[in-house]
Amino acid sequence: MAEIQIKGVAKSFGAFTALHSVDMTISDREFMVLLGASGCGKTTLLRIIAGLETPTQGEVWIGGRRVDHLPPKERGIAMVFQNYAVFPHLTVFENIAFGLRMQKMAQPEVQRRVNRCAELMHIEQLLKRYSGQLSGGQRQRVAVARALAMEPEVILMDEPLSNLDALLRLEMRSELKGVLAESKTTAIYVTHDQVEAMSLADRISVMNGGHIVQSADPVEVYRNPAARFVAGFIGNPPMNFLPARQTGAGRYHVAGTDVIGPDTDARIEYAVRPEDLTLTEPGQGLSATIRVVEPLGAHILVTCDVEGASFRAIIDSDARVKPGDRLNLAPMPDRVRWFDKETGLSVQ
Amino acid sequence: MAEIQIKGVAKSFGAFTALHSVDMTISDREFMVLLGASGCGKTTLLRIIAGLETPTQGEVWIGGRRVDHLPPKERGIAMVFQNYAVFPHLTVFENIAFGLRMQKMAQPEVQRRVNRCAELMHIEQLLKRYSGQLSGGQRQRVAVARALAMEPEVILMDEPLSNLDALLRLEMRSELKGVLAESKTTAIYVTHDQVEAMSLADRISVMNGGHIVQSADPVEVYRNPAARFVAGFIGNPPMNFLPARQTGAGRYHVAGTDVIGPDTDARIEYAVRPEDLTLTEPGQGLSATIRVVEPLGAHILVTCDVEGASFRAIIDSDARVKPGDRLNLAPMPDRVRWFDKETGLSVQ
Amino acid sequence: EVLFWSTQAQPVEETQKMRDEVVAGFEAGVDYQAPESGPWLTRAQAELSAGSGAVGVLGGLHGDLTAVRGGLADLSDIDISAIPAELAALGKLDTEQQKYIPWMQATFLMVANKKALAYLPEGADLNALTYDQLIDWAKAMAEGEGGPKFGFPAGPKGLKHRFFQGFLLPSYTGSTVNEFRSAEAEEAWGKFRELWQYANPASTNYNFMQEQLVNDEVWLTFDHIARISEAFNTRPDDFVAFPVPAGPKGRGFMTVVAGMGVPETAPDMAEAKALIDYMLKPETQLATLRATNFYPVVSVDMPDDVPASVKASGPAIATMTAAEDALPVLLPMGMGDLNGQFNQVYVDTFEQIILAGREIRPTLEQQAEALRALMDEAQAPCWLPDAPSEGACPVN
Amino acid sequence: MSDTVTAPPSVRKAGRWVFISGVVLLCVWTLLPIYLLMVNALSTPEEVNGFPKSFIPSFDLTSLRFFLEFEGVLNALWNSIRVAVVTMILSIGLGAPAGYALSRFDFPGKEVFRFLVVMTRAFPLPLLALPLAVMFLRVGLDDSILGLALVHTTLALPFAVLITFSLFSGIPFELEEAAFTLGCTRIQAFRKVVLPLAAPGIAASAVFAFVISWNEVFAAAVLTIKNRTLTAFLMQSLDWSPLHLKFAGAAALVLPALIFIFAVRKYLFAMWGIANR
Amino acid sequence: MPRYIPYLLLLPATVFLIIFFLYPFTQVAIESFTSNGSWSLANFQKASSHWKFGEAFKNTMLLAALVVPIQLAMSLTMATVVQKLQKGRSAILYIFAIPLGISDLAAGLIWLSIFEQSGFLNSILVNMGLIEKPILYLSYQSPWVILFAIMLAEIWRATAIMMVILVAGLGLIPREYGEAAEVFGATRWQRFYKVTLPMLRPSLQTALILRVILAFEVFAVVIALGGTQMPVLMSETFNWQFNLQDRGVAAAYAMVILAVSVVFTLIILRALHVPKEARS
Ligand SMILES: Nc1ncnc2c1ncn2[C@@H]1O[C@H](COP(=O)(O)OP(=O)(O)OP(=O)(O)O)[C@@H](O)[C@H]1O
Ligand SMILES: Nc1ncnc2c1ncn2[C@@H]1O[C@H](COP(=O)(O)OP(=O)(O)OP(=O)(O)O)[C@@H](O)[C@H]1O
Ligand SMILES: [Mg+2]
Ligand SMILES: [Mg+2]
Repeated sequence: MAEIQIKGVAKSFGAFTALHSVDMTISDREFMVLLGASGCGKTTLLRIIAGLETPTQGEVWIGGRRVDHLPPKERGIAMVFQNYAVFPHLTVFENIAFGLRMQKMAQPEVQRRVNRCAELMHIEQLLKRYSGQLSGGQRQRVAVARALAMEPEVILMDEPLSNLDALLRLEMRSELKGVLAESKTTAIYVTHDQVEAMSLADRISVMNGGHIVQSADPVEVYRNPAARFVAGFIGNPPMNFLPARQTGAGRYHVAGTDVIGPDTDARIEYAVRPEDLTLTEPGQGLSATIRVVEPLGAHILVTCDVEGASFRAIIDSDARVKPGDRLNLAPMPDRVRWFDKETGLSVQ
Repeated sequence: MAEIQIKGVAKSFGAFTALHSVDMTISDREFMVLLGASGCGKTTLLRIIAGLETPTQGEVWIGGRRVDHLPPKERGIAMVFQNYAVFPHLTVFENIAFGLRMQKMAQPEVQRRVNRCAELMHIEQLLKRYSGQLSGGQRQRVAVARALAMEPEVILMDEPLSNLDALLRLEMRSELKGVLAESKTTAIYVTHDQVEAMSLADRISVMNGGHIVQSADPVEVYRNPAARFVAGFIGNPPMNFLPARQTGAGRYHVAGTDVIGPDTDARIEYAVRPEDLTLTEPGQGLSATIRVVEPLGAHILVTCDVEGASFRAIIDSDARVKPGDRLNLAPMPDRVRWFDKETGLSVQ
Repeated sequence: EVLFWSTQAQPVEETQKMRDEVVAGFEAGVDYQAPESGPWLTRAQAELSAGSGAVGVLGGLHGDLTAVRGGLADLSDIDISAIPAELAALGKLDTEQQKYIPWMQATFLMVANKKALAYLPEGADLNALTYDQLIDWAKAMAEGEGGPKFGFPAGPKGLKHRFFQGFLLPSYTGSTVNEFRSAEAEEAWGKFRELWQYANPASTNYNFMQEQLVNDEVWLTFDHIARISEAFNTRPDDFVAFPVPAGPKGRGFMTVVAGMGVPETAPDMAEAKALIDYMLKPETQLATLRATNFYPVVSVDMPDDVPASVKASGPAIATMTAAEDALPVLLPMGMGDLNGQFNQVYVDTFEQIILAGREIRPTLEQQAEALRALMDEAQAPCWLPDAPSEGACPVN
Repeated sequence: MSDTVTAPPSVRKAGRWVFISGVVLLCVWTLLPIYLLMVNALSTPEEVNGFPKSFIPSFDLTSLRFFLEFEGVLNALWNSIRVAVVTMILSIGLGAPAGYALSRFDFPGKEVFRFLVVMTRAFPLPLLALPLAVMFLRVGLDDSILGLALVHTTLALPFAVLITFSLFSGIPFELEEAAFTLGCTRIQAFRKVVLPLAAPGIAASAVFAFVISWNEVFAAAVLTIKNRTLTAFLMQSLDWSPLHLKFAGAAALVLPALIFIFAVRKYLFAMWGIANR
Repeated sequence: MPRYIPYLLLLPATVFLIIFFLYPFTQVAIESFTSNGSWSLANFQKASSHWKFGEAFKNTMLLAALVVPIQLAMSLTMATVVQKLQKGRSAILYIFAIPLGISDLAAGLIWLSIFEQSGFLNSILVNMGLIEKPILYLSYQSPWVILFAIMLAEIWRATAIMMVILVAGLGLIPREYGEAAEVFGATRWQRFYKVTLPMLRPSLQTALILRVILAFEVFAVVIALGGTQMPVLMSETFNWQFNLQDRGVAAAYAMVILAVSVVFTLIILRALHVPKEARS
């Protein structure tokens, strides 16, 4: 049982508040992904859970035990550090074995575990090297292997795959998920790669400026962002926002067309994902002027002007378009979302 | 004029050869992206260009001048290090100003440039902090700003945005491209993010095990990979490969259907990108059994069994599928590629 | 200005007095420097081998000057008629030339805290003490006070070797060198071992007995007069000085001499000699006595206002030298470079017999060999109290 | 769910107390002897020789004043400072580049050099003083601040090399590389990056060089006549002086050294908390 | 980077040491190997056959063996303490560094004033009524007490330099490694032993070599507290040079000190060697 409960945890560095009263529960065996802008406090939160940082306020419980005052070693955790922290004075093998040696594990078992984790991370041929002889991505994989070898109850991973190429990442990602599921580990995983987040997470928590903004399953977060921040943050590129002018109860005027929206008094915004747009006939949908065209492989990303606002759409790369062209973009109706202009919260 | 020419550059660390005779030309003002698996020698190549590593063999020319024997300072370059190398004893401001101070630039100009680059990287409110007080992503941005402030002829960037969230990355990416274009800088950019590579690059060079495998414009690399390695490396997820049995001149049998292919004697493989597949009627296309379903937001990634081989497809997330379902996948015909089984090279 | 490079008057207070009260009167000016013997010797040797230097006058004990005799200029042209001839002869350092001019002299005395007198053995006369009485005295005191009150300067800088060479051995054997391993010598060491039982064990750290006298750690001791002066000067009424004890062969005592030489590299030979002349003036010699507690080498009239230490030691020395059984001993002569090693033989004997507790006879045999080897090497003829010899002074 | 708390705050508090008392103990251990020295230096001669001794000084300045009124004390102090500063500059100036070379380059002869440099310190100086003095007398360096500083540098240099070597080794080369790409020459990179980061190490070897020079007696006594250093001035004759003067002299010597260490102590910590993360 | 750069950097120090060390050293070394103008080992024979040689050698080694490990432990403790402190760090560092400024002559004097019969130790014991009469500690009859006093004085005097070097070295170890160790279950002690110490090796090496070499040259403190009771190699060197005035034998003694230092330095260099690859 390794449920993690974070109760009203706050952290200030001098005058700067990195975390504002965070509440969060990660159930046993859950794979929780933390997403958030750079500097929003993800690392700080992990460090508090690990016991490397003392919270200014609040409590941390792991597996029903209050742990704030316990040293990291008694919390049953392992961690992958954002900057690896691979020991330079130890070989890769000894790095991975480090935690096991601390537990005075027998050599054959150490050997077995190290080899297994090294294989998992594709670094089995590097076991004799020192960290100074590794590339960035190799070092990062050592850091991950070191944490996995511990087979901890809780694993905290701070952007563990950020320096790997897409292919390896894809592979590592599914290996990770498999291994962690098998060992019934509760995981908190920080990433900035949304594909990774979507594909790994049982649940995604989105952080912003030291707050948790939404905590839900991946599809929900993607489809129904609880706040404008989440909508503008998740998705690559993220949702487009357009001002909406109310023309009647539940009726709005957006970028030249009339749309049906929620019946509310608040000033609200119209939002749609770039991939939820299709090209349509002139006269229909939102009319846009292309500014930039970026090829993405199978698709192209066009950045356009819609009523003076910047607006992105992803269309099939077969469409031969160039900057200056005019497009008509029709949103899929059930994919349109609305946000309160003041509170930033989603409006149904 | 800052054309970079790399002529037969090789590098060994003891018995290990990290680079095998690399030849490459990056034209003046070109934005070249280096892609490659972790540990394939990207950083090593950059370090050789920068003058931080002496090549075991070969020559490096920048702007028509042979520079192998010159110290980094005389090569007119700036570099963003994979692990930042932000000076811990200087504030963010002084870090960014570091290179300018070396040039004895006047204080107002220093101030102007630092502020500009800091704004560009969204770190203007951190100028007084020390690196120990920054998050990973913030540190990385300082490293980028420091290189940009130099306004060098050549800028070398080693995974400069790897620790940033998608949104910020998107923004930084286009800012970077704009700034570098404006200042007419020749850029080499290492990334493992293919979207980034596609959207930034004038040209992409794909490396593998110390060799340059393909060097071409992004669409070309994506659409017409020169080698199986590139095909299997680029794309997220990458191309699918299926064995093809020749049934006649230019006729092949692939996963239960007959296909027309190149007329060659070599044993070749059939390849198609996951996103170049559409759902079709039973009886048509490749028949597949779903093993894993991963939501990606607008789409879902399904991993299937096709004749015992693993096969991935990206389909619209509206398709309600679950593991165990049988699918029929039709490849877009002009998107099918063929590779020689022996040499791994593309076959037309 | 003449640089007076001297091993004497090293205690800072004495150095200061030398500067302020003794050499200040020399017109050309004097820079009086009193380094430790290590730097003193190193610099002297360095200047001699470099062939140039700053030192005008070298001051030191007989032994110090012996070490640099090769580089000392001949001072025969200085008028030394006021100095007793046998003293002046020491300054020839076994050459034809006057290598150094005697500067001042001193000897060793016994000192007792007045509290110690209560334990003086019956029938013993302070002015005619014997070694046996000294032992009884030290014993009585140790028993009466619950701890040894006799002290002996056996520290690293203590002048213990002089005690053996000039006092203990001659008193028992009538000789310093000849009878080194005789039965009498064996007896002498046995007596000393007896006495040592009642000596404060900290004696091996004692260099200047005045410190232990002043802080009452020691009530009865033997030392160089310059090294007990402070006791009399700080607590004039608490101590008495008296002659050294006598043994079967008499009351052996040794006079030590300090001298002044001029290195051949002296920057201004004439001025250096002038300084030596000045140092020999009776007034200067008196001032030197006040400063250092070393006695003049020329005859002077003692004024009444001399320091307490001089007042105390003067009569004791007079009594000692005039005693019926007085047995004067000279400083080693002709030992040259081996002076130090000659002293070391006596120190080694002491350390082995007394401190390490080895047997007396074998130790004496062994050290006698060492002594003989030294005498052979130096080819030094005997000096008082040993009878003059042809060639190297023999160790019987 | 249980509320068991394995290490209650009281235990942590106890640990804290153990720590604090340990620190206090260590402080007492270093300070007490100094205090006793000061007690002796500030007592009357009678008190210094008396028993039992008082642990509170009577603040009698006779002994100290004896030294302070010594003719030329100020001059000697000034000489000492000059010699020590020159020694410091020379040993860092010559030693730091060597330490840097040893920490940053791999070249044939490196280990041998390091070893030989260390070995120069394993030979007793008093024996070297004679040939050195002869040399100095011949070339006219005798009795000069520079001459003495050169000898002291011989003593301090091996340590400067060794200390700077070990500390430069602790600074990631990568930071320097970053500086190279930002337009620094090696020297500039050293000055702007390595030096500030190595400040504590440089300060340590500077303090050490200073202290070595400050406390060195033998060479000072041989090589200086008119330009005596304070140590040669006071210390050479302390062994022969009465106790109270010994203590006063020792105190007079120790004090300036303590002031110096106090002055540079902040450099020992220069980059603390910044370099550390 | 041009190949000659490291040599260029070593040049000033090398030239300096050749002039001011190697030149005089050669003269002394030659002196040790010559006797009456011809090559011989007579000086070494004379030195080693003297009855004090063995004792001096033994005492020197014994002192080093007793003092250095304790100093190592203490300096590590002090450095760690200093690093741990949040408040008053620079004050404590200063206090710990104080003995650095104290010459060995002064240190000997200070400890003598504590241990001598009428010294501070006896004063306090008498004042507290624990003893009636002052005890004699530094007697030739109790060499172990003398040894102990010398040990204390040496430890007190010369731990600071090690501490300062280690403090500086500790400051350069990035905190992240300690944190990583902590997360991977290392106890305080393990963290120290498995991470801090190995990463501190260069500084440890320096501190140890420095300390051991100086330990073989102990002199003033030993003389102050032990008188002639505790001959050490250095005091014998002095004795032969200045009292017995046999420069050849003194030079031979110095060569012995050098040889011993060479051996121990090599051992330390070997034991604390950091492979090139393992440097950060
Ligand atoms: N000092 C060294 N000794 C031995 N091998 C080394 C050394 N430095 C790098 N290598 C090896 O050289 C290869 C290339 O390293 P490089 O850092 O260039 O990789 P990279 O392409 O930048 O990888 P990544 O994307 O993981 O950063 C790697 O396999 C690495 O292990
Ligand atoms: N020691 C410190 N002093 C002051 N501010 C700090 C300190 N450490 C972190 N911060 C600030 O706290 C905030 C949260 O930092 P944290 O490292 O948790 O960010 P993060 O979410 O991990 O970001 P990234 O994705 O860039 O790594 C940042 O804005 C950072 O600047
Ligand atoms: Mg972070
Ligand atoms: Mg790399």
